[in-house]
Amino acid sequence: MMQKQWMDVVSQREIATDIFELVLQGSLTAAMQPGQFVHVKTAEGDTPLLRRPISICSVDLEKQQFTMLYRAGGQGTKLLARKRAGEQVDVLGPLGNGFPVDEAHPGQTACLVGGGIGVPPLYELSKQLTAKGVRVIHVLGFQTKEAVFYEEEFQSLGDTYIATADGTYGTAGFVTDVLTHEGIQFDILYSCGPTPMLKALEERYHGRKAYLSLEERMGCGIGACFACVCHLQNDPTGYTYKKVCSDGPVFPIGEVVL
Amino acid sequence: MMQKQWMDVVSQREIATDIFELVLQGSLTAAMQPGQFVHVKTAEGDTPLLRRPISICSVDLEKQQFTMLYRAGGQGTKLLARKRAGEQVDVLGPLGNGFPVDEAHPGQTACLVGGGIGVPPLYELSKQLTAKGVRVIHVLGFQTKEAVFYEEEFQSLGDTYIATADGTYGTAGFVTDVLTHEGIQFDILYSCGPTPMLKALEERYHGRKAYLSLEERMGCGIGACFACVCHLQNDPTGYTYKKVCSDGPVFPIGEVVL
Amino acid sequence: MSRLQVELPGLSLKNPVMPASGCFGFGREYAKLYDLNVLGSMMIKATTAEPRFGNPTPRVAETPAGMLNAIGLQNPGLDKVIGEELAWLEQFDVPIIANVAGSQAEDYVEVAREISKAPNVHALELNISCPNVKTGGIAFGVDPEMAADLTRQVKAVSDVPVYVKLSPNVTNIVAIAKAIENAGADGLTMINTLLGMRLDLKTGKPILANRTGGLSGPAIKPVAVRMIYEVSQAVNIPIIGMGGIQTAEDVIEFFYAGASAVAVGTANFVDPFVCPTIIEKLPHLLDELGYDHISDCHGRSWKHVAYHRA
Amino acid sequence: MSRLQVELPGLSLKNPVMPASGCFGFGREYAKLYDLNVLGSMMIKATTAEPRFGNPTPRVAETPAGMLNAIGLQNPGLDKVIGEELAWLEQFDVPIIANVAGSQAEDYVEVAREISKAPNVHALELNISCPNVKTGGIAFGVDPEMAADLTRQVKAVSDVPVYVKLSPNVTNIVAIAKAIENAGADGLTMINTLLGMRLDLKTGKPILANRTGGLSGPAIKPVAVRMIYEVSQAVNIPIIGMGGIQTAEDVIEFFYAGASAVAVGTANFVDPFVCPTIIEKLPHLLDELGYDHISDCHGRSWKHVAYHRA
Ligand SMILES: Cc1cc2nc3c(=O)[nH]c(=O)nc-3n(C[C@H](O)[C@H](O)[C@H](O)COP(=O)(O)OP(=O)(O)OC[C@H]3O[C@@H](n4cnc5c(N)ncnc54)[C@H](O)[C@@H]3O)c2cc1C
Ligand SMILES: Cc1cc2nc3c(=O)[nH]c(=O)nc-3n(C[C@H](O)[C@H](O)[C@H](O)COP(=O)(O)OP(=O)(O)OC[C@H]3O[C@@H](n4cnc5c(N)ncnc54)[C@H](O)[C@@H]3O)c2cc1C
Ligand SMILES: Cc1cc2nc3c(=O)[nH]c(=O)nc-3n(C[C@H](O)[C@H](O)[C@H](O)COP(=O)(O)O)c2cc1C
Ligand SMILES: Cc1cc2nc3c(=O)[nH]c(=O)nc-3n(C[C@H](O)[C@H](O)[C@H](O)COP(=O)(O)O)c2cc1C
Ligand code: FES
Ligand code: FES
Repeated sequence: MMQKQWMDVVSQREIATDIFELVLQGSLTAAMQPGQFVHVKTAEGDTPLLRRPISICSVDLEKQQFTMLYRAGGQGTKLLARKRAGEQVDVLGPLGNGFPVDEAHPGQTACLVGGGIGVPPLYELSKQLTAKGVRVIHVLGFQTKEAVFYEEEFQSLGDTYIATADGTYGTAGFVTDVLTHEGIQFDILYSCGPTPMLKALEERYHGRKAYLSLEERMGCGIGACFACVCHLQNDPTGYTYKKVCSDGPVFPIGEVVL
Repeated sequence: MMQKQWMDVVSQREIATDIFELVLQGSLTAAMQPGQFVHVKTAEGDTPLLRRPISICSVDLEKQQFTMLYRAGGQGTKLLARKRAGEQVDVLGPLGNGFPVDEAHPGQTACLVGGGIGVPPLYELSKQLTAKGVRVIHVLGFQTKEAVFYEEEFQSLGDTYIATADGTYGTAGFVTDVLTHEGIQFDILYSCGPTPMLKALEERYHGRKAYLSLEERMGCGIGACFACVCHLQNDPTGYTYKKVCSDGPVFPIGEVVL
Repeated sequence: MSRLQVELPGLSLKNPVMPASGCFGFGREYAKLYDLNVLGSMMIKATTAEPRFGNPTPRVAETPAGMLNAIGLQNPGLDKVIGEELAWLEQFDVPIIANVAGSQAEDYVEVAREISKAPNVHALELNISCPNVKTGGIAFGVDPEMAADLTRQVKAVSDVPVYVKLSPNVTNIVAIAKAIENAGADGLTMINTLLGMRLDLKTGKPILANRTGGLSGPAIKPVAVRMIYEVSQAVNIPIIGMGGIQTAEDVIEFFYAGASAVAVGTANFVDPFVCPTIIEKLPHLLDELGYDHISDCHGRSWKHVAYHRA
Repeated sequence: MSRLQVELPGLSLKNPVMPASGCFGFGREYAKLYDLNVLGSMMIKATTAEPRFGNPTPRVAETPAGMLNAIGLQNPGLDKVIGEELAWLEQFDVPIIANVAGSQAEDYVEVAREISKAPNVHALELNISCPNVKTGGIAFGVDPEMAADLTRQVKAVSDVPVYVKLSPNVTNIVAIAKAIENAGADGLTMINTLLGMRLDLKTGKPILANRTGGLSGPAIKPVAVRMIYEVSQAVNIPIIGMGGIQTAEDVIEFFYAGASAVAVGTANFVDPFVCPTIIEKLPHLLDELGYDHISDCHGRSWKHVAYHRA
């Protein structure tokens, strides 16, 4: 269950421009599912005040360690990027409902589509899917060559296609271009990335078996503050909603308004 | 001249309960005088926001190092106490006007009276006085035995009397009790410590050659914000003033209202 | 633990610490983290007559030592709050303060009448200070007469004591507080959020979809302390203080200022265990400071008024 | 550097960044640290007709991401400010904005008349928002009519354009801004400090000898941005914005909100080089964001008003 814990920094390194890989250790890892996230206090004291939601990228249950990958872009993530082995980080988690691994069956093909900083949660998902005998195809989109990360890691689990928006690496364009050009077929699709990407997938695969992970600005991260709500697509009353933090961040395609 | 500099932490250690000795290195040391202070940003970011004024305790011009002793009591000083060798500290200084070493002449006796966290600036003063052949007597007051620091350091420069308010070490009582009981005589007196102590000295040594170092809450630390003003004792108009940060913190006895 | 016991109109509190409205939902999420029975009370999320979705997202933005929110009073509506949320909360031995909101006086009156009948609702908190809705809310809170009138109407239909929540976005908070006291309010809660805004560096647009939002968190603490200090000396009804409280030390500062109990809002997001942590720390802090009872701290800052005003 | 050039009534500024009144004295101390000629302008410490000592100490206290001050308008008085401070400042090629204060209208009028004759004073800033004096100051700033009346009187005797400095401690800042505009003000400066207070944990007493003080620094930035956003869309005179600015990014946010120039206060205490640092950074930031000129940022947040109000 969800806990608040001071976790030990095992390691931290920059794996692409401004993209950091942070490995943390603590018992909180026991309950982690792919697609769930943690809520991290990046500094003691009042600035920055709020926690930062970061996805779980991979879990090592035996070592009680998990990895997160994040972009050091703003005030909080930049501070987090300074943490070194031996220091501790205040983590609340695991939070939310992750990707349903059970929905993919051995022998089936799962397509995992990630965009930018939405790529990380797909890694643990892919590990768990392949472990149970699901064939995985990864389609990962990035801005530019320098922003690409974890290509080899994904490659070792299944076919991996990279797209870059500026064409400096892999297919020039978006993940949808890869999906089209490569004529990728699948039984189930999982995705995480920017909203425009999710919208494009929704248009394309409406009615298919697919799960999308959403992002929204958060307060509490646990479902109490109503910061992160989204509308339901099928909503006659206009006031039903889901909370991205506690009902999501993963929703079946077509359930909520993107 | 006054500069703002990221200085290197050479060492930091706790020398008495909550009292830390921090040694910093940088070219800013070149201009330092005993009784001056530095204005320290104890953390990056907005909390705590303001700098902290801390006295210069001793200077090593050759090594470009200086030492400060401070009590880790509040938010800022507690953060400062966490700094380790290899890290850097944002220092503005040296600031203010220190103790006039020139006013004591070789062969004369100087009495240095310090109270609690007012003791540190007397150390560099004592070093410079003894170096020029002035005999020094130290009378240092603390709350309790665990709060006593730098006794040996002062002892190595001249007679050193300790008073503790709770009588757990040295003379029981205040520095004034030591001055009375030991019948201490001097040509010139220098003091730094809590206002009640300074007031007691002022009453006692009114008209003598003496210099008192004051404390006041500060904003800018350089004379621009008018946070730290004090009245002049001889003030027919009622609106003349001195700024503790830039006119002081050391004033001749009788000049300003304590 | 009787050192923390506090008696207020309608509220016999085992301790003076409670989560602030809107920062704790209806308690369900925090109940997964700790036993809610430790809480002195609980201010539940604003309830309106009809269900509300609230404002579009983004609804929160961070600011130096604070945050902006523009939730817009999202809630499942009166019936569900009574039937589901308050019913669920009955399992806890915690008196509930129900936060009442609306677009017009009739809405407030309806919610107050119905919700005050719930057995575990021991007091109402009239939210006339929400800055994030287009009608109602803050409009009632910035005008002494409107505030008084609404207080009177709600008081007339309520089965439990009525506290009114003050907005800090006013020139003269004392005048409004007095008007509300004269209208029969049993207590005041203060402060709600300060109106603020943040713009996105890249686009120039407001970060909040609602453009402006309510500023809360440590940043506003000095404003809250000042207002409680002023109001507590001008009225004879108790004040539940809030605005930036994060620690037991902050609680003492609010008591010194003139609060008789306190609520913790934004800090719950920073540390979900903040309320139990404060409650546990308080007796030790009272020891350190030399007070027998938390109420000994009440209004200590007042004593110096005469001196300084001389 | 013409990318930063800004033209305001009375003020031709090489860049839109200046120290805020009371946070830079008369420039002498900062002149020891850097060449004041880099500054766009300078708002000097409030000047009153007679010399003032101000309030007893302590005069400052720290708060989360902010500070309280209760200096109480200490200054050497009109004659010395003109004869010594402004005369000294003539060595710099920096147009001065003189901050004018007083206890009653006549005081303001006298200071305005005399100080506006100084050759390097290019504009006045009418301080009707100081929260730290018993008479005058904020009293003028919270009442639209009093503010308008004072503006008219000062305008009548001033040789240079008159900017009026608004207090944020009001219910309706737009109403006050409009009244001041109608009274003939040439510009507005905003915001002055928010009234706040801190109490000492050990004694329960206010930390400031004056009890309450003015809250400044990053904590108040979202309030300043919101008020500038509102006022700039309601008036046709330019606004010099201030309140928590620390970085070039903050400057852009204030321009987006509707400011035409900015002042930096508290941040000078945190980093005495903050003004030159911001000025140096601004052109690079304009490049990053893709603007030719700083004025391209002006009022960018407004465009979204219609959309969101729909
Ligand atoms: C469920 C979820 C999982 C996420 N997983 C990852 C991940 O694995 N790796 C990664 O790099 N990023 C992830 N993000 C985005 C990440 O939360 C933001 O990049 C981060 O909060 C920005 O913080 P900052 O300090 O860099 O920026 P600041 O600009 O200082 O942030 C200011 C405020 O805005 C919020 N904020 C800013 N951008 C975002 C955003 N895109 N989404 C949500 N809140 C935002 C911050 O949380 C903070 O409250 C995830 C977001 C969500 C909601
Ligand atoms: C000229 C001068 C020299 C000093 N030299 C030393 C020294 O050598 N060693 C040492 O331990 N202390 C010294 N002090 C006192 C030291 O500045 C304070 O103890 C320190 O600022 C407290 O900061 P904090 O973060 O612990 O407390 P906080 O409570 O977090 O401080 C809050 C605010 O109050 C101010 N403040 C609190 N106490 C004092 C105080 N006693 N004097 C001035 N400002 C205060 C802080 O600077 C800050 O702005 C000196 C003070 C002055 C004015
Ligand atoms: C996300 C959020 C939602 C809030 N919702 C409400 C609400 O529904 N009703 C209300 O009276 N106050 C609401 N408030 C205001 C808080 O109850 C409280 O008055 C304010 O946040 C100041 O306290 P704090 O600084 O401890 O958060 C809300 C505050 C936040 C941050
Ligand atoms: C120590 C101090 C003294 C001030 N003195 C004055 C003053 O004399 N006149 C004035 O109009 N504003 C004065 N102010 C207000 C500032 O000019 C400014 O409006 C306010 O501090 C907000 O900006 P900031 O957050 O950048 O400090 C003072 C502020 C501080 C902190
Ligand atoms: S972040 Fe608070 S409800 Fe989702
Ligand atoms: S601290 Fe600013 S004038 Fe002394």
